[in-house]
Parts: sequence; structure tokens; C-alpha cells
Amino acid sequence: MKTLSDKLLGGKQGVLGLALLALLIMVILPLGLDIFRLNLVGKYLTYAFVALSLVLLWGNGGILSLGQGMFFGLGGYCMAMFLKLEASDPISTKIQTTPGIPDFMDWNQLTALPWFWEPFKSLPFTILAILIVPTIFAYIIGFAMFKRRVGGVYFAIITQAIALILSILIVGQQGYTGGVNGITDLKTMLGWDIRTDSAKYILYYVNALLLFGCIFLSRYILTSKFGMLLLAMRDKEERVRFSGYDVSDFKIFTFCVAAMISAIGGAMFTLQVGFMSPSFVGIVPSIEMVIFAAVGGRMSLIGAVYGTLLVNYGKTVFSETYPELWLFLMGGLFIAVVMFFPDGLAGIYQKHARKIPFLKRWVAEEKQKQTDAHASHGKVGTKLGAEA
Amino acid sequence: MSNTDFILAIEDLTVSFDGFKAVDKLNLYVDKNELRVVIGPNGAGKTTVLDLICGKTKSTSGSIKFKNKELTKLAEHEIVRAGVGRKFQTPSIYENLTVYQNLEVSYPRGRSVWGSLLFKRSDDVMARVYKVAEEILLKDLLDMEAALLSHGQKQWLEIGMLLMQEPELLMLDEPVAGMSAKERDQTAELLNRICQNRSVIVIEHDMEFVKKIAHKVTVLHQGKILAEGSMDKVQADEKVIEVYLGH
Amino acid sequence: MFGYSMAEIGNIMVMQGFAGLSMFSVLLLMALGLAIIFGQMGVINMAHGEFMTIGAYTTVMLSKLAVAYGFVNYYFIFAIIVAFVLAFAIGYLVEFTLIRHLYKRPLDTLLATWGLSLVMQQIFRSSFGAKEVSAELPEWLLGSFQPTPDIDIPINGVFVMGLAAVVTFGVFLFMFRSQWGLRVRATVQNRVMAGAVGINTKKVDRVTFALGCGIAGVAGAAFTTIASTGPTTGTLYIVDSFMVVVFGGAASLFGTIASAFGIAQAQSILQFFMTSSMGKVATLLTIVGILMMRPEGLFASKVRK
Amino acid sequence: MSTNDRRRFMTKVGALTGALLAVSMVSGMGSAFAEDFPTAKVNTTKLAVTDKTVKVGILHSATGTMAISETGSIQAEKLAIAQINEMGGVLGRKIEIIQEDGASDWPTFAEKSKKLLENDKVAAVFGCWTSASRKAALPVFEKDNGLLFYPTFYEGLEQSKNVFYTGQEATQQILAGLDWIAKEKKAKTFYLIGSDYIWPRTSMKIARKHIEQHLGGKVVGEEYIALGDTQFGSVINKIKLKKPDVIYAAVVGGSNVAWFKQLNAAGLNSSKQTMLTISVTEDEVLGIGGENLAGFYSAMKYFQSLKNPNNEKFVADFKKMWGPKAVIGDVTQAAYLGPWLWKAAVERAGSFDVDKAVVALPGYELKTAPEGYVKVDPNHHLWSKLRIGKWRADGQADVVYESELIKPDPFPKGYQ
Repeated sequence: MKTLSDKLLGGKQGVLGLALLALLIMVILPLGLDIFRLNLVGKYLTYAFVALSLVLLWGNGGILSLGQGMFFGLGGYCMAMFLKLEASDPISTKIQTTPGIPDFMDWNQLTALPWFWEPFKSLPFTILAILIVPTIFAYIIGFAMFKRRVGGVYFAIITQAIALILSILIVGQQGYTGGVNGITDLKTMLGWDIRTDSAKYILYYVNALLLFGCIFLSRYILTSKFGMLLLAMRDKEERVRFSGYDVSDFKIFTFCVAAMISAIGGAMFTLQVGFMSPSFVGIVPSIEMVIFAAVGGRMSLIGAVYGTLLVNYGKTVFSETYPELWLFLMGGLFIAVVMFFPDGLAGIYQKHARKIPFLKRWVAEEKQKQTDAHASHGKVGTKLGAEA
Repeated sequence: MSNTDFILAIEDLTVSFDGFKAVDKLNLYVDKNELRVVIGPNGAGKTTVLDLICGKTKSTSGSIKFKNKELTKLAEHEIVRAGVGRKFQTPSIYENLTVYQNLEVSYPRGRSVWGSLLFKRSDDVMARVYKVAEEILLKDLLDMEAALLSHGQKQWLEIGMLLMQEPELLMLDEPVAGMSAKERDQTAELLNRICQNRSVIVIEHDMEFVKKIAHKVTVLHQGKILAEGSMDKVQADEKVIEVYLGH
Repeated sequence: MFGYSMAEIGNIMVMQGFAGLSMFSVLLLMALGLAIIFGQMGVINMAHGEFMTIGAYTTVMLSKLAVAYGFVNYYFIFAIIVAFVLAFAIGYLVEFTLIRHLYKRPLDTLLATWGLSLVMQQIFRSSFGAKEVSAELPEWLLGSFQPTPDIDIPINGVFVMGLAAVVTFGVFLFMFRSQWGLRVRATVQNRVMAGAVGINTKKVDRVTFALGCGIAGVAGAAFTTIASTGPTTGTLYIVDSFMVVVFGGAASLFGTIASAFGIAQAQSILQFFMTSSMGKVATLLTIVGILMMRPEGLFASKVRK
Repeated sequence: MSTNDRRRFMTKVGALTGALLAVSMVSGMGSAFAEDFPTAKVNTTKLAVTDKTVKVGILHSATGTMAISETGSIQAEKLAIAQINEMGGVLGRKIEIIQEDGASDWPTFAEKSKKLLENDKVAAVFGCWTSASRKAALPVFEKDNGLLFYPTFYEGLEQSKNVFYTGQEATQQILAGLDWIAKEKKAKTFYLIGSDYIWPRTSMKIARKHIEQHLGGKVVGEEYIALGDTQFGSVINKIKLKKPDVIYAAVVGGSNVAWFKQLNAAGLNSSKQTMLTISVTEDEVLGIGGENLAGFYSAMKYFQSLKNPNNEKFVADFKKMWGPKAVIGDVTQAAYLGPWLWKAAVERAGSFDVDKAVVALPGYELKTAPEGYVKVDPNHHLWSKLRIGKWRADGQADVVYESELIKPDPFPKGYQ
């Protein structure tokens, strides 16, 4: 029987994986890197939220969304709206025609703050909005699509189209959104300067903790009956339906959770990088984030984090030395992962690392325990069966 | 129609695909605890009838009543929850899950999103899994990944998954296809056992097997009922012989 | 009306109707190849736009040759054929090395072909440079045709329209009147059965995929008359192409034609009355809205599963 | 920059030596010797300055959609730096370039700016092209107290201590051009069309106010095209219906080519329609094709065909380094000014420290600029002239008008 802690940690193997990841993120990287590089890692880790959401949605649920960038963007924009309002106090914007509103609104001849910006003056509202707005958006899309059993490639294409629409809208309505420039020049949160080195360290750790929180949440979902059903649905949707489950409800829920996790990543991105732009909302980043998950192993939560770090590290290194080579590499990565390593890093680990004797023994012990449990219950079952 | 004692009452059921009537004004009644076998040549509409009952296909007109409850307007999962179970022609099991998990997933508790998130593997669930596993002869293979089972065992596993749901009406589409002679006998026994307290509809081609299990046989042809009655009676029917043999 | 004479409004309506038709032929050319690949084979080819770019660069390169050797007036037809052959050949190769391993994993095909599109873009950039280039057009493709002094019908638009008609007719003949088409349709409907009656289904797949790519090449060649060519030109077209195919109902050629027509007219009219960006947003929103209500597309037939 | 480019670049530098020694681009200062300026004194802020070298950054898109436009700027900046090094460098120190790729992605610009300033400690950065990339990088420059030379003509509404803007701000490019076309073509009605982002929108806002308030004209239509859109049929029909005297255009990127091609195909060539654009330079003409553009006007501060000794030499040097087919647009020339202005700033200040260089530069006059004479205003923009070029079919422009020197005014009163 699984206890709650087992569910969150995923057994011995899970504990080991989590501990290694925590060691890397919480200790090794902060000690080994200067604040500039660490801030970069922090930025990558915000993408890991999206990769994580795709492991839930795509790896386990078989639902490929090519629009996760939308939710990342929505979360990021909610945060950015709050920070921008704080940066646009009447004194620092006194040069404008209308002081007290964000600079890009002034350039676009707006003379008052639009109504939907007003509530973003409050931090509690903003935090709520980061979590709720993308979720509602996902719910609407999910409800419309899954209730009508749109799935597979159709879902992928339609989410892509919605991402495109949203990015055209953001660019087109620049008086309200900052347009193609995005919302820039964010400085403080409740008076706390987010650009200082100490702030960056704090934000890095907040981000890391939230990431682990999301890993725990995802793991809980995946190890519950819900997770088993998700896998079952991916492979035999019809069977699940004819076992009395409303398949669409499960898909909508997964899509919403994935949206919320992505949005948290987006909000943390804004805080750590200091701006948000529509270039995250469109198609290209949405697909790139799928590859992060694929490289890590589409079924593995921890793999998603490693995949994100690895691909982005590669991107930074190569774009500094061989920018041309990078696109070849990225393209090749897509092809190679799909053709040769469909289970990504996690798959390679399963295949090889498990052969290390110490690990093997440790994991085998636990497996034996499980089997024993079944065997003993089997006897009980036999007895019951005989009685019936 | 007024209420009846039938567990299943199908009346004037019609479905057409682009003008082609796969099922045409069909009337079919199944008693409580009856094991009914539906036979008929290819394309007779047998599988379509099952699809219509379980909601996979929506009817063009007519009514399907299960325990006097109209099914035609319900969604698939609602029909299942009302007490109808359906096994597909090719075994439809979760290959990546173990036999135990396959059965557990089918246990009728925690069927809502939140229910499944909070679902606990309690003793009564386990007991039920073991009981069904024994019934379907898989109790020694609980930890095996379902993909590794033999074809016949997969068929049983799917029947077992349906039994987990405790359905009042069980519909099986060619349950012994691909089974060895011994497995067929075991399956026949299994079916005879499980129809003690529920009704079962079986689609089958293997006449030997049909003889072993059928209480009553319905012959479908071109979406209509050609004959109905005991196996002996149906086998002697001129029209049935013509459909099967004459061309 | 609004201070314009009836004649003026009439002229604009004629030209506006033509603008819609012209956009229709562009969308149709983009989507036809995809309709074959996606509709018939269920393969998502995200590199479809790059196959168009192959056709476009072929035309640009040939136009340079043509300028150098003085046969600018004739090369264009030749260029279209070369574009087809080249895109067909590369498509054939791609199917052989990549796509055929992934038929059972449509979502993975999507990712692999996206990767392919990145690689192709970088190949274009490395070989032709990052700058956008234009083909030197023959005299007879330039300017406009004037039925009355106040009506201008762009000749390149007429050309693209004619080409779209020819290609559509060709695809129709191929699919419904040729032995090959019969094999393709048989394979789509029942792969095992088709194999059993002696159809080489693998070869059918390869040719079908390559044909779709070849048509993309033709589309790319045609677009050099309207716009320029750069390494990332293909990405501009890919979402529109998919929208047309999905909206029409994936398996139906007729649906593709109808949906290209509908989308083109809607967008061209909306862009006349709204701003250009908002016209596009409104069109896409409508498509997505309709698809949510009718996910199988406009012209999918009801089949017995 | 590809390794190929780099190799070519190195060989070209050698070839340039002779020609360059004869030139002293910077006025008054001449070349300095490093011994006269001890490192500890000229660098008090831990920049990457040694006794022999000083590091600077070049940050443009070498890949992605913007590579098309930014390549010219990279080339010009490298040319200027090579020439300065030939003359003995800055304060006796050779300039070393660290080039980063912004990859046409705004966040990447911010990331790379951070790398250049915090990791590499460069003394100055020449870079950014789009406003979006500048806006993304700006907070980094302000926080790390970096120094950016930004080459593109842009919408204005910005002035930062850490940035010098070597292109024109919107009023410099727009007002004089509109005045000229209104007078020259007796234009009363205008149709404004641009790509859908901040620069065209802000430019059109200024243009509209100028047309309505100062020229007594009328704007009969205003239209924005989604970036990358290539279908102009409906827009062209709208224009035909309105029959404006002048189309005032700021369409960019791939859309630009489609716009001109379709305009011509629809019969609106320069014999029937006057158009003034603020988004076509020699770089864009390559893609658009001279025949589609012939007879239309561009308003820029620089054209490759400018007749003056500075420019003739600049064009020759540029082609020597980057090949005879290279063309030079407005932004390329503005990018070329960046390294020269930075050199002047450092030498006037006698220090690489950003705080000192920044105050030293305003008031400086660069008489050797290819565009002629420019002066640095206290608001960090340049005084410059506006020129109207009429395009020829061969892809060059005839300069038909040249304004007086215009004071930069990034926050124009009455135009906001």
C-alpha cells in the first residue's frame, strides 16, 4: 500500500532522483556559478515548468499541446502587469502626457488605465490571476475540444492556431499589451528591487522551491488512480470510457493543471528576467518547450528538468561560438529524440544506469517487497474466492 | 412502451450510415439472468447493435431501454454506470499496466476526477481484484504486464475488467476468438458461471461454443432479426440455413 | 454611397472579388500538397513550408541563370517543373529516411518534421544567405490587365489562379482517374487488404508523400511572383495551410478546395472592412470556433467505424 | 559571424592597411600611446581593459528573421573597428571584438547584454536593431551601467544615460520629408500604412499630427499589417477607393517585398501613385527588386549614392572588406558611426569609464561621417540632415532633396 510520502517521492528510486536533482539545483549550481550564470539557470528552470506540464499532458496523457507557450505567457503577463504598474508611478512617469500609466500606453495615446489593468495594482489579486486566468483559459479550450473528442494531431494544430491568434492579438493591441516590445523595464515588487544580486539569489531559490512543489504535485497526480487512468486513456481511450469514466473530464483537468504549472513558470520568468514579451506566446517557443520534455524523457518528471537544462545549456554554449551550428543541432535533436531515443534521457538512464550494482540491488529490494505484498494478499484473495 | 420485466428492451431501432441501414427497425428483448447469443453472417449488424446499446454509435431512431431506462440519449460512461458492460472484438486492455492495475482501474469507485485523485487502495478493493483474478484464471499473473499475456488470457482479462464493474448486462463481442480448444472450454464454464446473477449477450461465430452456452439464440441478417429461439430451433430454420449456406 | 459613385464601388467590388479569388488560389496551392499528405496518409508534415521554399529558391536560382543567358521570358514554366521534380525527389528521400519509421506515431512525426524544418531553414541560410531574394520575373508576368480603364487585374494573380486550377485538376486526375490514384486510395482505406492484393503499399506511401512535397514545390515557385524568398519564408505559410486542410475535413479534396475558398473570401472581405491584423484574427477565430463545434471539419463524411 | 566570414574579414583587414594609414578619421586627437594613459587611471570600473587591448561587444542577430537586416550593421561596425585599430586603437589600445548573436529573439538580447557587461566587462556595446531588442536590453545596460550605441532610426520617446542613438529619431525622419512632399507634389490627402508594431505606429501618429495640424492635409486611411503578412489585395483596393495623393509607408520585412510587388501588379506604379516610405533602404531594395520600386521616394538621412569625399571613401572601403556586391543602407552607415563616436568619447574623457565617457561625448562634432557632418546632442541623439531619395531601377537612389541640419527631439511637444 502506498502512503502519501511514497506517492510524492515515488519510492526509493524516486527519492534518489529527487535528491540528486535537489543537490544539483539547490547546492552545486549556486556554489559553482557566478550570479550571472545562476540567473540564466534560473531562467531555464522557468521553462522546466512548461516541460513538466508537458510530461503530464503529453507523456502521460497523450495530449500534445503546441500552445503551452500561451499559458507561460499569460502567467508572465499577469506578473508583468503588476510590476509595470508599480514601475509607472506618477513621479517616475512625469515626463508623459498622462503620468501614472505605463509608458507604452502613453505612447499609444491612452489617457487612462484600462479597466482590466486596475486590479493588477494588488499583489494578492495578481498571484491569484497568475494561477486562475490561464486555468480558466485552458478550461474553455479543453471543454470545447475534449467534450467533442478532438484529440491527437487535431488538438495539436488547433492549440497552435490559438497560440498564433493570441500572439497576433498581443502584438496588435499594443496600447493595452505593449505590443511586440512586450512589457519591459520592470524594477521593483512592493518596493523590493528585483534586479539586485541578492534579489536574484532569493528569486532563484523561490523558483527552485516552486519547481519542486510542482514536481510533487505532478507526482502525486501520476501515482494516484488518476495517473493510472491517464496512461490507460492514452493507450485505450475507448476502454476507459466503457469502464464508466468521463474521459473528457480527466483530459480537461490535466490540461488545466498543465496550464497552471506553465503559468507559474511564466510568472517566475518575468520576476527573474525583468520583462515579458509576446515572443513566448507564439508557436516556436511552444514547440521548443516540447523538445525539452522529449529530451528529458516524455514520461519522466525529473527528466523534464534535466532535459530543459541540457538543451538550454547547449543553446547558450553553441550560440556563443557557432550560432549557425545551433539550428542544425536543435533540428537534429528533434529528429534523433523521436527516431532513436523516444524515452529521452530518462530512457537511457533506465537502460544503463540501472546496471550499476549498488543501484540495482537497492531498487530490486524494493521490488521484491512489492511482490511479496501481492503474494500474501493473493492468499487472502484465494481464501475469499473460495468462500464466495 | 410501458415498463416491462425485461432487462433490455430494444424497439424499432434503426441506424443508417449515409443512407445504408446497418440496423433496420430492430426489436430485441433480453430477460434477466439470460445468456443470449447473437449470430449472423458478416455485415449482419451484430457489432453495430452492441455499439448502439453501449452508446458508441448513436441511433437514427428507435429506443433502447435498460431496466426501463432509456439509453439512447445517454453518454457512454453514463450507460456503463447504469450497469452495462461491453467487451470489444479485439481484446482491449491496458498493455502497459499490470494485470492487477488493469483490474483495479476498472473498479467502480473514484470515477470522477477528484474521486480518482483521492482514491485509496483499500482492502476491499484488493479483495475484489483477487477474487476476480481467480475467476478469470489469472491470479498468479497479477504482477505481469498485460502486454505479455497470451491472446486468450487477454480476452479473459477484459472479461475480468468488466466483472469488476458488477454490470447487470454484459455484452461480449466474440470472446473466444483466437483461443485454443481448452481455453474455449474454460471460457464456456466462466460464462455459465457469471450469468448466474446477470444477463449476458454474446456475439459468436463458433457454433460448438454457442451450443455450450446459449440459452436463446438470435439470428441477425441485414440489420433485421431473421430468427430467434433455442439453438436447435434456429438451426432447423429454413431461412437461416439459406442465409448461411445458399447464395 | 459614402461619397463614392456607383461606378467606383462597382470597380472596387470587381477588384475585391479578384483579390479574394487570388488569395483563394494561394491558399489552395499551399494546402493541396498538405491535403494529400495529411488527408490521405495522416502524416503531419511541419516541414511543408520548407518544401515550398525549395521551390521558391529553385525559381530564384533559375531566374539568375535566365538573366545571365537571356531567356528570362521562357524560364518560368521550366522553373515550375524543376521545382516540382526537386521537391518531389527530396520528399521521396525524406519519406525513406524519416517518415516511414513513424507512421504509427503521428505526434512524433510532427516533432521530427519540425526538426527537419529547422535543419532545412539553416541549410537555406547557409547556402543562399540570410537576405530575402526575389526572382527576376518575365515580362509577361508583370503589370496588370485592364478590361476598363479603372479596373486593374494583376497578371501575376491570374497566373497563380491558372496554376492552381491546373494543379488541382492534375491532382484530381491522379487521385481519381489513374491506376496510381486507385492504389493510393486503396492503401488509405485498407492497408492490409491493399497489400494482400499485390499493391506495394510502401511504395505508394513514398510516392504519395513525395507528390505532396512536389506540389509544395510548385506552390513555392508560384509564390515568387507575389512575395520574396528567404530562409524562413516557409514558416509564414504553415499554420494557414494546416488550417485550410483541417477546416475542410482532412480526408476530402473537395473539402480542401471549399475551405480555401471560404477562408480566402472571409479574410479578404474582413481585411477590407477591418484593419488587416484584426481581419486575420477574426478569420482564424472563426475557423477555430467552427472547428470546435464541428471537429471533423466541414466536409468529412459520416463513416461506420 | 561564420568562420568563413571571419577568415574573409581577417584577410581583408590586411589589404586595408595602406589605404587607412592615410586617413585620420577622428578630428584633432590623432593617435595616442598607451603609455600616456596608464590602465589604472583610464579604467577605474574593472572593465576589460589591459595595457594593450580593450574589449567591446557587438550584439546583433546573426540568425533568425532579423539577420537579413542586421548583417549590414555588423559589417559596418567591424569595418570601423578595423580602421580604428589600423590607426593605433583607442587610447593606444587595440580593440578586441566579442560578438554575440541575439538570434532575432528579444529575451536573448537581454541575456547576451548581461553576458557582455557582467561576464566579459566590455567597455562598450554596438548593437540591437529592432526597438523590441533595445527595450529588452535597456534595463540591463542601465543596471550594469553599460554603454550602448544603437544604430537604427526609431520611434524616439526614449533617452537613456547609457545609450547613444546614432540613427534618427522619428521627428527627424518624418517632419521634413512630409513638408517636402506636401510642397513638391501639392499633396493634400495621405494614406498611412505600416507594419503592426511600435515604430510604424508611433511614426504614423507623428505623421498624422503633422499632416493635420501643420500641412492642412487630410489622412484618408491608416492601416497596419501583421508582421510577415504577404496578402495585400484588400488593402490595395481600399487605397484605390480612397485615391490618396500620397501613400506614406512603413512596411518592414518580408511583407515589404510583397507590398511593392502587389502594388505594381495592381497597376499602382510610380507613374500613377506617389509614395514616400520611411522603411526602404538599399538593403531592402535587394529583395524588393529595383523595377518594383523605381520612381518611389524614401526619406532617410543616408543613401549610398551620396556625393561627398567621406562617403566615397566609406563605400570603397566597405566594398573592399565585404565584397563588391555589398550595399549600404541608412542603418549600416549609422552603425559605422558607433565605434568612431565611442573612440571620440573615450579620448575626450581620457578614460574608458562609462560615466566619464558619457558626459564627454555630447557636443562632439564628427566631420568625417559618410553622411556628412553630425553633432552629438545632450539628449544623446545626433543632429543630422534628412534626404529624400528617388529610387532607380538599378537599386540606387537619386537624392532629390536635402534638409538643413535637424536637432533631434525624442520627446516632441505636440506630437504625443
